[in-house]
Amino acid sequence: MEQSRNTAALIAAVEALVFVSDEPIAAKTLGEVLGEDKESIEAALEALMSEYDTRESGLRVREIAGGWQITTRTEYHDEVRQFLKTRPSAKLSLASLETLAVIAYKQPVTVPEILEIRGVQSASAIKTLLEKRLIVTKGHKETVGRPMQYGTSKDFLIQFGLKDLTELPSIEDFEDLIQ
Amino acid sequence: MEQSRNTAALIAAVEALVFVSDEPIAAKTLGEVLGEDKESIEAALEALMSEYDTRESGLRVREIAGGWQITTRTEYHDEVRQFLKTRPSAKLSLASLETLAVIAYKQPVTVPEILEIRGVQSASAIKTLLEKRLIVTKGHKETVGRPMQYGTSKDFLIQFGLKDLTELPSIEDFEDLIQ
Amino acid sequence: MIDQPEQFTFDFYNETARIDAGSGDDLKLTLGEFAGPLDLLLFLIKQEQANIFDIPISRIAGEYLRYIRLMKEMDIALAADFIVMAATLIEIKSKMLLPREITAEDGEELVDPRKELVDRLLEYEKFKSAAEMLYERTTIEQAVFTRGRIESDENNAEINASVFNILSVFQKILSRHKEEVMMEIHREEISLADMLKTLRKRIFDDLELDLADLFEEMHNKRELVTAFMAVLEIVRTESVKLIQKTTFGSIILRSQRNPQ
Repeated sequence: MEQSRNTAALIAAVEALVFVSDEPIAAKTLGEVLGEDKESIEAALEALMSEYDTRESGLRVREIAGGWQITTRTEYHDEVRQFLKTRPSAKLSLASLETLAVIAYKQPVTVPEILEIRGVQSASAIKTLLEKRLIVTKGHKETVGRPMQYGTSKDFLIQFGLKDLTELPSIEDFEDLIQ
Repeated sequence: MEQSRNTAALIAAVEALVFVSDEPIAAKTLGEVLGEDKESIEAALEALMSEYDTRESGLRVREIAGGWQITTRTEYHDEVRQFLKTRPSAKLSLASLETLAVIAYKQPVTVPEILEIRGVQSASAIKTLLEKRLIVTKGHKETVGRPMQYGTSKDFLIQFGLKDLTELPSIEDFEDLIQ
Repeated sequence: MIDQPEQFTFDFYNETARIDAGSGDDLKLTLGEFAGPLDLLLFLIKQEQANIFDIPISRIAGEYLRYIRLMKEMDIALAADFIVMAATLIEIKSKMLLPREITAEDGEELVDPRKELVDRLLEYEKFKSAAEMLYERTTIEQAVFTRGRIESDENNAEINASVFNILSVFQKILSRHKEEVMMEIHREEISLADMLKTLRKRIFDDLELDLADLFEEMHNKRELVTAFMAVLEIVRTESVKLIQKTTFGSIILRSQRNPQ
């Protein structure tokens, strides 16, 4: 790619790519496609993000699941939902959410380890989470019986609005809430 | 919808709706969803369009086929094309996925054996999988007619994030979850 | 929308285990779908307004066993985990009754027999709170939408499948092959009234219905029983006859109404 892009053109090119990508696009990918270094790309992304914020757009640029994405701003969810006629759907049961929490914090984790924490079988919850692609298998654990290990997926990050797993509050933080 | 939207909020809401719509969205539809009259909607669309133009965005708002949509600006089509090229192409059909599953778990396996398991012809699926390099031929089976045998490729492992074939979850892993 | 990821909602407060204690033994019990023994214990501790760090084990164990008995009486399928916990509670209780021995080192504190259980409860509570946090996050995320489908989406998309998809697809082929009906975990129970309605429609539409076919379609014992009852009911109340053409032949339900 030509190197002679000015800043405005770089920001515009980044915007076009973030828009066409159907999943969050990594800064690294942007750099590769545009032939620009990491710093320029990051600067362009920051500029783009604040541009959307300052002009009070109905959209925003955000970092999620290790990439960048354009989404609607939450303020307009009523209008959007009305237009798309979507309703919030597909309930996750308490069992599924608890199981997901254990997997998110303890990954990679096996079924017996989840049982240990929850005190109850979680098989159907795990099946649901796999089907919804919120978790993925992470290979067998090299221990007796070689149980399958599970971890959270990229969809999990997207669904829960996380940049990466380090954005999860520490599990120890929840201790204070208990007593 | 509330009528008390100010101009900026109306433009932002219009932007959000144009963005989420699969098809070019008609001004009339926008008016209905937002509870605004034709003039306000058209003014908002004009404002939005010139906003995108003046800030030299990588995107633009345009009227097409009786509706409005956001697209990338033609100036950046080289970059967009470049990016789209880097992406692996085409979703696997269910038939291909099924055939791939049979090959993954039963390899090396012949076409008649796949037919036996799936209960339907898989010829075009096998062609697709070969083209996508997800499967490879594994020599002839020394049996009547010497049918060709198939197995999964290295690309298959990469695509599905497996170290080797032993990392494929076993049927037992799955059955554990069904109970 | 391009594969707008499915959005999840969760009714946090209505799905937790709830046990409404009435007067005396008159208890109403609403167990959340998969609430486990730790949930029950936490509930009892809260209900007894006990301190989790100083659980009145005798009282809590007694209550726990009472609930277990009640669940059994109400024919609620008890997970083995509940029984294991009951045994643990009884064990702790008996340990608490033993005279406290003096340890070798003077002044060193004795390990409280309840300690392990308390640790588990505290650990579990953390994850319950984490689940609630996830719930809140996903609620916020539901207000966020991604762009609609654009042209480039048609010729794109990586192979949109995971290893699990492969396995799951394979599993389905196998079960299709064996003509096994995979039992769904959350199948809705069909009521006798619904079953009767379906049955009536089918008989009066098709005039005949092979009972073996009907029963074949049932997914579990309960549905089978419901179907059977529906058949008896419809034979009793409607102009429908049970016919068996040959000994050991299939049994046919036949409408006696004149076809229109």
